[in-house]
Amino acid sequence: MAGKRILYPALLLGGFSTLATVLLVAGNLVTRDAIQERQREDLLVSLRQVVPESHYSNDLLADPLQLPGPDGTPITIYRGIHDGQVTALAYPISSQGYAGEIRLILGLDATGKILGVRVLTHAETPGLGDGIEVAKSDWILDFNGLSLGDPPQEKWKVKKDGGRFDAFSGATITPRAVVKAIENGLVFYRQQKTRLLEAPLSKGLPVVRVEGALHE
Amino acid sequence: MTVKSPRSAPYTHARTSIGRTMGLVMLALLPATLFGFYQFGWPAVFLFASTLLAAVLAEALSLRLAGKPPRPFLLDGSALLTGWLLALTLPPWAPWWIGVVGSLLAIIVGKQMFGGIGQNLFNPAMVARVALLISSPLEMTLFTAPAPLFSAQAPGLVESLTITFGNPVGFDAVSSATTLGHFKTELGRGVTLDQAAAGTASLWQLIGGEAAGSLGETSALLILLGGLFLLYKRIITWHIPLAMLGTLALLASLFHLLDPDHYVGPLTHLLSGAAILGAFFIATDLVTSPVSLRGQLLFGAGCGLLVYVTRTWAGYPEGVAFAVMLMNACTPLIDHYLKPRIYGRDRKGEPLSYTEQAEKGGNA
Amino acid sequence: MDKAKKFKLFSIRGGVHPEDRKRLSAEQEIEPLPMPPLLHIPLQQHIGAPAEPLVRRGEMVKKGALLARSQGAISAPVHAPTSGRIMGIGGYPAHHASGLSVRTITLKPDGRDEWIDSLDPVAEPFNLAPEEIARRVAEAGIVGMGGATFPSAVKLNLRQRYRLHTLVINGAECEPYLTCDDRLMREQPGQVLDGVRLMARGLGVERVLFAIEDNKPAAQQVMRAAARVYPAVTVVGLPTRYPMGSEKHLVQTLTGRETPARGLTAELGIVVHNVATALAVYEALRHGRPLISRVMTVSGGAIRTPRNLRVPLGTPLSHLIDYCGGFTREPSRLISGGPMMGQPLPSTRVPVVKGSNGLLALTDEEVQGGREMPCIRCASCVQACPCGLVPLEMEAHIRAGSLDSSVRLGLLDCIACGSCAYVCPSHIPLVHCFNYAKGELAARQRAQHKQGETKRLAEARSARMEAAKQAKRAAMLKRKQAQEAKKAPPAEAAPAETTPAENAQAEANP
Amino acid sequence: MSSDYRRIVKDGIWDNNIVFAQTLALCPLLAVTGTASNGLGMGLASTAVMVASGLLISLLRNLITPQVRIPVFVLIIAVLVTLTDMFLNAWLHDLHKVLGLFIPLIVTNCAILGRAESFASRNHALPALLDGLMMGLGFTLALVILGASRELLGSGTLFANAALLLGSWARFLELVLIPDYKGFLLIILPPGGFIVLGCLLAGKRLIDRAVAARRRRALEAIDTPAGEAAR
Amino acid sequence: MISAILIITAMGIIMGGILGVAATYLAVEGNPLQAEIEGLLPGSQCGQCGYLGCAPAAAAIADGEAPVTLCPPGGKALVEQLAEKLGVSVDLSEVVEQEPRVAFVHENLCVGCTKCLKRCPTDAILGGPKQIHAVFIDACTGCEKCYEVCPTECIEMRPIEATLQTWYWPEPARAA
Amino acid sequence: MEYFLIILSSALVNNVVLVKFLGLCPLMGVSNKLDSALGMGLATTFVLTLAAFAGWLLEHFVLTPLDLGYLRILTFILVIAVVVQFTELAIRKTSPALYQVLGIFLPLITTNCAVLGVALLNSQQENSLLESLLFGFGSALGFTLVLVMFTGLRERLALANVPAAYSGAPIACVVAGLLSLAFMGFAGLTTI
Ligand SMILES: Cc1cc2nc3c(=O)[nH]c(=O)nc-3n(C[C@H](O)[C@H](O)[C@H](O)COP(=O)(O)O)c2cc1C
Ligand SMILES: Cc1cc2nc3c(=O)[nH]c(=O)nc-3n(C[C@H](O)[C@H](O)[C@H](O)COP(=O)(O)O)c2cc1C
Ligand SMILES: Cc1cc2nc3c(=O)[nH]c(=O)nc-3n(C[C@H](O)[C@H](O)[C@H](O)COP(=O)(O)O)c2cc1C
Ligand SMILES: Cc1cc2nc3c(=O)[nH]c(=O)nc-3n(C[C@H](O)[C@H](O)[C@H](O)CO)c2cc1C
Ligand code: SF4
Ligand code: SF4
Ligand code: SF4
Ligand code: SF4
Ligand code: FES
Repeated sequence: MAGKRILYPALLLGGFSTLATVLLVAGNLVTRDAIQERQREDLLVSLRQVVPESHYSNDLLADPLQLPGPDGTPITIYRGIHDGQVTALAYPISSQGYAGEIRLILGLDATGKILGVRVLTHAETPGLGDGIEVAKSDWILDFNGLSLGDPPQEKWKVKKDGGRFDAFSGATITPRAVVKAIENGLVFYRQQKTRLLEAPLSKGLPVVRVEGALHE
Repeated sequence: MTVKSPRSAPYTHARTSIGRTMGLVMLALLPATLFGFYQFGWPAVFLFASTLLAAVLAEALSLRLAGKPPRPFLLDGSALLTGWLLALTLPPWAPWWIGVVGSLLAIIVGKQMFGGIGQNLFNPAMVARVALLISSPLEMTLFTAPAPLFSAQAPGLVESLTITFGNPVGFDAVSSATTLGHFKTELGRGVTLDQAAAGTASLWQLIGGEAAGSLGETSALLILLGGLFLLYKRIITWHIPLAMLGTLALLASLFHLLDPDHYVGPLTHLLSGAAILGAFFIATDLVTSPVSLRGQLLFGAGCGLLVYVTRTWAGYPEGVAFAVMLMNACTPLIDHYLKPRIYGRDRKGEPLSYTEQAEKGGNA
Repeated sequence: MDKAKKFKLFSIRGGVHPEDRKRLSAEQEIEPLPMPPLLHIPLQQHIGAPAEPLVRRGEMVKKGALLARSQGAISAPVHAPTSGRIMGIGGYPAHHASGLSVRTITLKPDGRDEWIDSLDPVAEPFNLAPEEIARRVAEAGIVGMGGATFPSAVKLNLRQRYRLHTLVINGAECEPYLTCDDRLMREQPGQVLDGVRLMARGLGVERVLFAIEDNKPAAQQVMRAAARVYPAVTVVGLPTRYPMGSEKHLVQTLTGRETPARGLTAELGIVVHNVATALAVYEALRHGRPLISRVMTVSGGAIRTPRNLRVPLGTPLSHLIDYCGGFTREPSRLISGGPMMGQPLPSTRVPVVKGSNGLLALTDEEVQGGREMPCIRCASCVQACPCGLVPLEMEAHIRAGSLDSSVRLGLLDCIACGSCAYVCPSHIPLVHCFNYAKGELAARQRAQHKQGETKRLAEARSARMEAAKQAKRAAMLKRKQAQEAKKAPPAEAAPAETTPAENAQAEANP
Repeated sequence: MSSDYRRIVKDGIWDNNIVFAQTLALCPLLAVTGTASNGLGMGLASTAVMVASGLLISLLRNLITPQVRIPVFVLIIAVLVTLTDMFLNAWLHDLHKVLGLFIPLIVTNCAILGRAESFASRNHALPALLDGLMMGLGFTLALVILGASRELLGSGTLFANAALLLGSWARFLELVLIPDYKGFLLIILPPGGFIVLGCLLAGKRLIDRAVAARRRRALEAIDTPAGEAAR
Repeated sequence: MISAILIITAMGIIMGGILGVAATYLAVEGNPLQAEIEGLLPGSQCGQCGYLGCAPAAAAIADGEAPVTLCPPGGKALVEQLAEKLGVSVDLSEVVEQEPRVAFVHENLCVGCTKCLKRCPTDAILGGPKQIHAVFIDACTGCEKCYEVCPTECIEMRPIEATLQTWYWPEPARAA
Repeated sequence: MEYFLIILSSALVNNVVLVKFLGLCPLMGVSNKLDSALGMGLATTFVLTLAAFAGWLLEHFVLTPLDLGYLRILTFILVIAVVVQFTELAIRKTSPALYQVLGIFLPLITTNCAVLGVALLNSQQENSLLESLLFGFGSALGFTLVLVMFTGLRERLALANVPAAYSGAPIACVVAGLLSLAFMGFAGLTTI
C-alpha cells in the first residue's frame, strides 16, 4: 500500500521529467543554429558601430584574438583586415562609474586613432549620467579621431581635473569614468601594438559566445 | 441640567494643542530661516514662499477630497511646518517647481494618502526631499555659495525672480559644492583628506553659516539654539538628538582616528550637512518617531549610524533624509518591542513578585 | 530636628502638574450645612453588595438609626442622618454618571435632629481588641472616603492575611480644587490623629506614615505639631504632583517599592487610608456615631462662594449649591469629585453619598475643552502615565475594536488617573475610551460566564433528549421484537434503516 | 453555461483581476512596466503561457496525484516558458531582444501556478483555456495601464519603442505627449512603480464603488413608483 | 543529449519518491484547529450562523470556508478571538454587534401551550401545561426559538436593562 | 570583507524585494502579523539558501559539464518545487499553527520569484559555492528584513485612519514604494 503511494508519484514525476526534457532537447536541436546565427548578427551590428565597414573587407568575427586585457582578465579582440593587413581593431573596455560598471566597446584603426566608442551597458542615473549613450547625446562621438598623443596623455581628463573633456553639469563622475576607460584602452593598444597588429596566420572559428546584453 | 452623552474625566486640560506645538517649532526655526534669507538673498525667499504656499494649498485640496473640515486641520499648522522644513532642505536657488513638486509629494504622497496628520508612517518632508533628490539630482545637488543680501555679489530682485521662476543663465558659474559633497567627490577620486580639505569651509564658517548649502544646513549655531528652545519648551525630549549626534560623533571620531587620511573628523560631520537640523527638527518628528524614551534612544542611534554609513560609504554625500526614512520604517518595530515597563510588572509583563527578594531598599 | 527632613522619598514615573486652584476654597472653614427638607439615602454608596432596608414607609426614625444592613462580606450598612419620617423606599436617580436610578430611602427630617438612645461610645478604645475595632467600624458603615468607597473594615481585617507593618495616611489630596481633607487636618488634627492611631491599632501595625503634599504647608505644620508626641507617627511632606494620592504611587514614593500588578499594597505590608476615613473611625469609636455626614468642597468658577461644608448624607446637591449662593453663570460641567477623576452628574437632584468629596461647577475656561484631533503620537501621554502604559496604542486598539490587544498592552493596569488625557494636545478622550473598554470587557466576561452556564444547560438538555430518545427506541425495539416474535420472518436491516428517519421526527416533534 | 463563461471573462478581466483584485504577479508587473510597450509584450507572452498551461493542466489533471501536483505543474510551465524563449529567440529575434530578459520571469509569475492550482486543475479543458486567456488578458491590461501611467508621468511618452516590439506598423502608437518634458524619474524607478500601482489599485476601488452606487440607485429608482421618484 | 534525458528523469523519479515518502510518513490526520475553534464558539447550537450547530460552523471556519464573523451571538469578542487564532485581520469596527436580548413572556397572553418550553435549547423557560410561563433571564441566550413558535405571540425579545452594576461608559465615536 | 560585502549588497543595496522586484506577492499577502512575517521569513530563508546550494550543485555537476544551459530553468524550478513541498509537509506536521498562518503562501514559495531569481542570478554571475550560499542567504535576509519592517508598518496602518480608497493593498503599495525610496540611500554602498 505504502509502496504504491510512493512508487506512483515517483514514476509520475519521473515520466513528466522525461517528457519535459525530451521536449526541450528537441526544441534546442531545432532552434540552436538559428539562435547562434542571430547572436552573431547582433555582435556584428555593435561592432560595425565602432568600426565603419569601409575599413576592412573580412568577416570581423572570423578571427578573434584573446589577450590579457588591461586588468589582467582575458579580453576578445576583433580585427578588421584589408589586403592581409590589420586595419581595424575593436575590443571591450570598462571602468567603474557612478553606480556600477560602465562597459564600452572601443574601435581603433591600425594607428591607434579612435574610430568609434559606444556604451554597451551602464547603470548611471537616468537624466544625469546617461548622456554617454548616443541615443541621449552626442557627447561620446567627440572621441572619434582622437588618440593617445592627440591630446597628450595628461590631457585625457575631464576639464574639472585639468583635462580637455567636457562633463555633464552636475555629473562629473560618469564622464571621468568613461574618459578613464578609453585612456586605459588606448594604453592597452600602445602596449600590445605589435601583437594586435600581427596578421592572422590562420582562420579560426567564429566566437559566438558573447553576452546577450551586448546589445542595448 | 443633564448630561446627554456622558464623557468621563478629566474635566480640565493642560494648555496644549497641535497648533501650539507646531507654532513653537516654527518659532524655533525662525532665526535660522531669517539668517538663511539674509545669506542667500531673494531667490531663497521666493523658493521658501512657493514651497509653503504649495504645501498649504495641497493640504487644503486633500482635505476637501477627503471630506474633512478644512479649518481645524489647516489651522493646526502641520502642513505649513512640513513645507517649512522641506524648504529648509532645498538648495536655496533651486527653481520654484522643485519646491512646489516637493510640497505636493510631501503633503499628498507623504501624508494625506495615509489619512492626514498623525497617520503617516514616514516623515513627509523627507519623503519629498528623497523623491526630489532621486528625480531631479541635477537641481537638487546644485548649491551656491552664500551671497548676503545687499552685498555686491547678491542678485537683484529681478535677477532673483529669473533664478527662481525663469530660466537662469550663467547660473553654473556661481555653483559651489557643499562641504560634504566636496569631500565625497574628492575622496571618491582617491585624494587624501588634507588635500581635499583645502577647498572647503572652515569649521568657523560652518558654525556661522558661511558655507554653501541649504537654508537648514547653514548656521549650525542658530539651528542648535532653536533645538535647545524646543527642548526647553518640552516639545521634544533630549533622547533622539543626543543619541543621533552622539552616535555620529562617536563613529566619526573612531574612523578618523583609525585613518585620518580618508575619514572626515567628527566636528565636520556634526557641523556640516543637515546633522543638527535633522537631529533636533527632523528625526524628532513626533508622528514618525518611537514613543518610548528607550525607543527614542535606539531610533536616534540608528539615525546617527545610518547617516554616517551613507555619508561615508554610500553614493550620496548626505544621508540624513535616508537615515530618517529608514528609521521611520523601523519605528513600529521599535514601538512594538521597546515598551515602557508597566507599573507593578517586570519587563516581560509578569506581575512583580517580592517573595524571593526580601526587603531591598526602602524605608521599611 | 525635623523628622520629615530625614525621610527619604523615592521618585515615581510620570504624573502631571495641573493648576491646583485650591485657593478658591482653601481658606473657607468647614461649615455645617443646614438640614434640607428631604434626604434621599441610596442603599448603595459603596463598592460591593447593596444594603438591605430594615425600615418601612411611614416609620419614624432617629438620627443614627440603622436604615439598612449590610449584605454579605463586602458591603456596608446605611444609617439615618437625622431624625424624621421614612417617606418611601424606591428608585431615585443615583449619584452616578449614568443617571440610572437606584433603590433609595427618602427621609423627611422632623427638625429635632435627635440621636438614637443606643449610642455606644467607648471610653478607652485603645483597649479594644483589633477584631472589635474592625467590627465597630463595619457597624458604623464606614467606607473609604478617599473616593474608592471600599468598606474600611475589610481593609482593617487584612492583617489576617498579610504581615502588615505600616499604615499610610493619605493626605495628599492631589486633585485640583478639593480642600476638604486639608481643612479637616487643619481644623481637627487631634481627632484625625486619634482615628489614625485607632486604625493602626486595628491593623496591628507599629508605624504610621502621615503623608501630606507640600502644597498644604499649614496642614503639614498642624499635623506635625499634633503628632510630635507619638513617635510611631511620622508626618511626611510629599512633592506636589498628580497623582501622588494614588495609593500605589504613594507607597512607592514612601518606600521605593512597587505594588505587584493587580495586587494590593498589603502585599508590601502596607495599608493606605484616607484622612476623612480616620476621622470617621474616631467618631465611630469615641462617640459611637455611625457615618452619616461628610465634609465636601463645593467649588469651581461657576459657584458664587466656594465653601467647605459638613453635609448630611442624602442631601440633594441643589441644596448645597443654593447654600453657596448658586451659580454665577451656567456651568459647563457639573462634577462630583475632582476634575481629574470625578464623575459628571446627570442633575443637581442627586444626593450626597459617602464617597462624595467635592462638588464642582466648572466654566468653559476651566475645562479647557478642545476639538478632538487625530493622535499625533507626541508621546506626552506616555511620559505622563504614572503606570508606564502607552495610552495612545491602547486607545487605537480600542477604537479599532480589538479589546484583547489593549488588555495585552496593559489596559487593566490603568488606574484611570486621567494624566494622559490631561496632557493630550489632540484632546483625545483617552480615559473615556479606557473606561468604555473596561466596561465592555466586564460585560463580555459576564456574557462569557452566562455562555458557559447556558452551554452547560444546552448540553444537559441534549443529553436528556438523547436519553429519552434512547429509551423510546429501546421501547420501540422491544415492541417490535415482541411483534416479530409473533410474526415469522425476521428482517435485520429494516429497523436500522428506519431509525434515522424516526430520529429526525423525534427531533422535530418531541 | 454561457453565463458561466461570461463570469469567467468578467472575473479574469476585472472582478478577480490577477493584479487589481488578487495582488499577485506583482514582480513581473513592476519589473517591466517602465513603458507601456514592455508591458504589452510581457502581457502577451504571459497570456500565451497561461493559456497553454491552463489547457495542458486541465487535460492532465486526473493523472496527477496530490503529492507531486505542484512539481508537475511547474515542470509544465517551465517547459512552456523555455520553449517560448527558444522559439522567440530563433525566429522573432527582435521581439526577443526586447522581452528576452523578462521571459524567464514568467516561470515565477505566481499567478500562473495560482490559476493552475485553483482553476485549471479543477475544471474542464474549455473553461480552463478561457480562464487562462482571460486572466492573461486581465494581466496584460494591468501591465499596459501601469506601463502607460508610468511612462506618461515619468517620461512624457506613450508606447515608446512599440515598433521594436510589434513591427513597424505599430509606429503610430508611439506618442510623445508632453514634448520637452524633462521626465519625472521617480516614477520610472522602483519606488514610483509601487506608488503608481497603489494609486491604480485605489482607482479601481473607486470605480467599483461608483458602479455599485449607480446600480443601487438604478434599483432604487425601479423600486420607487414613478410619481414618487419625480417628486 | 541522452545523458540529459537520463539524468533529469532520474532526478524526477528520486524527487517524486521523496515526496511520496514524505506525504506518506508526514501525513496529518484531522484538523486540530477545528476542535480549538469549537471550544471558542458559544455552543448554544442556535443555528443563526446558517450551519446546523457550532461543530459544523467550527469545521467551516477551520477550512476557511466561513468568515470569522459568522456567529452573531458570539459578538465582537468572538470575532477577535477567532481572528487571532487564524491569523487573519478583520476590521472589527465594522462588525455590527447586536444588542443582547432576552425573551419576555407577556403573562396576559400566554396560554400555557408549552411549545416554547420544548424548543428552548437551554431550558430557560419555566412553566407547565396550562400555566403561565416565565423566562429565567440568566439562562436565556436570546436565540428567538421560543419567539418563533409561540402561537399567541406572547413572547417579546427585549434588550437587557442596564443597572448600576452593569452600566458602563458608551463607546467613543471614531475621530474625524 | 569581500564576503561581508556580498551579504551587505544582497541584503541592503540590491535588496531582492525593493530593488530587484522579486518576492512581492508574499510581501503583500503575508504581512499582517509580526509573528507570521517572521515565520514566513524563516521558511523563505531556509528554502532560498537551500535553493542556492542546489542550484550551484546542478550548475556545476550537470548543466555546465553537459552544456545543458537551456535546461537550467527546468531543473532549478523542479528542485525548488520539491524542496518547498517537502518543507510544507514538514511544517504542517510539526507546527499546525504556523501552517495555518502561512496558509496558501507556503506552496507559493515555489513561485516566490526570489527563490528562482536568486538561483538564476547565482549561475549568471558564476558565483562560487560559498558566494552562492552567501548571496542566497543575504538575499533571504534582505527579504526577511523587508518583510518584518513592512509588517510592522502595516500593523500600524491597520490602526490608522487611511482613506477608504487607499486602505489595504493600495496603501501597502505606497508604503512599499516609500520603503524602496528609503533603501535607495544604500545605493553605492558596496562600489567604493
Ligand atoms: C541621485 C543622484 C544621482 C547621481 N548620479 C550621478 C551619475 O549618474 N553620474 C555622475 O557622474 N554623478 C552622479 N551623481 C553625483 C553628483 O551629481 C555629484 O555631485 C557630481 O557627480 C559631482 O560632480 P560635479 O563636480 O559636477 O558637481 C548623482 C548624485 C545624485 C544625488
Ligand atoms: C481583601 C481586599 C480585597 C480588595 N479587592 C479589591 C479589588 O478587587 N478591587 C479594588 O479596586 N479594590 C480592592 N480592594 C481595595 C483596595 O485596597 C483599595 O482600597 C482600592 O483598590 C481603592 O484604591 P484606589 O482608590 O487607589 O483605586 C480590596 C481590599 C481588600 C482588603
Ligand atoms: C489617581 C488617584 C488619585 C488619588 N488621589 C487621592 C487623594 O488625593 N487622596 C486620597 O485620600 N485618596 C486618593 N486616591 C485614592 C487612594 O488610592 C486610596 O484609595 C485611598 O487613599 C484609600 O483610602 P480609603 O480607603 O480610606 O479611602 C487616589 C486614587 C487614584 C487612583
Ligand atoms: C518637533 C517636530 C518636528 C517635526 N518635524 C517634521 C519633519 O521633519 N517633517 C515634517 O514633514 N513634519 C514635521 N513636523 C510636523 C508634523 O509632525 C508633520 O507634519 C506630521 O508628520 C504630519 O502628519 C514636526 C513637528 C514637530 C512638533
Ligand atoms: S489614565 Fe491610565 S493610561 Fe492614562 S495616565 Fe492614568 S494610568 Fe496611564
Ligand atoms: S498625548 Fe494625545 S496626541 Fe499625544 S501621543 Fe498621546 S494620544 Fe496621541
Ligand atoms: S451562530 Fe454561533 S452559537 Fe449559534 S450555532 Fe452558529 S456557531 Fe453556534
Ligand atoms: S430566546 Fe427563548 S428559546 Fe432562546 S434561550 Fe431564550 S427563552 Fe430559550
Ligand atoms: S510574481 Fe513574484 S512573488 Fe508573485
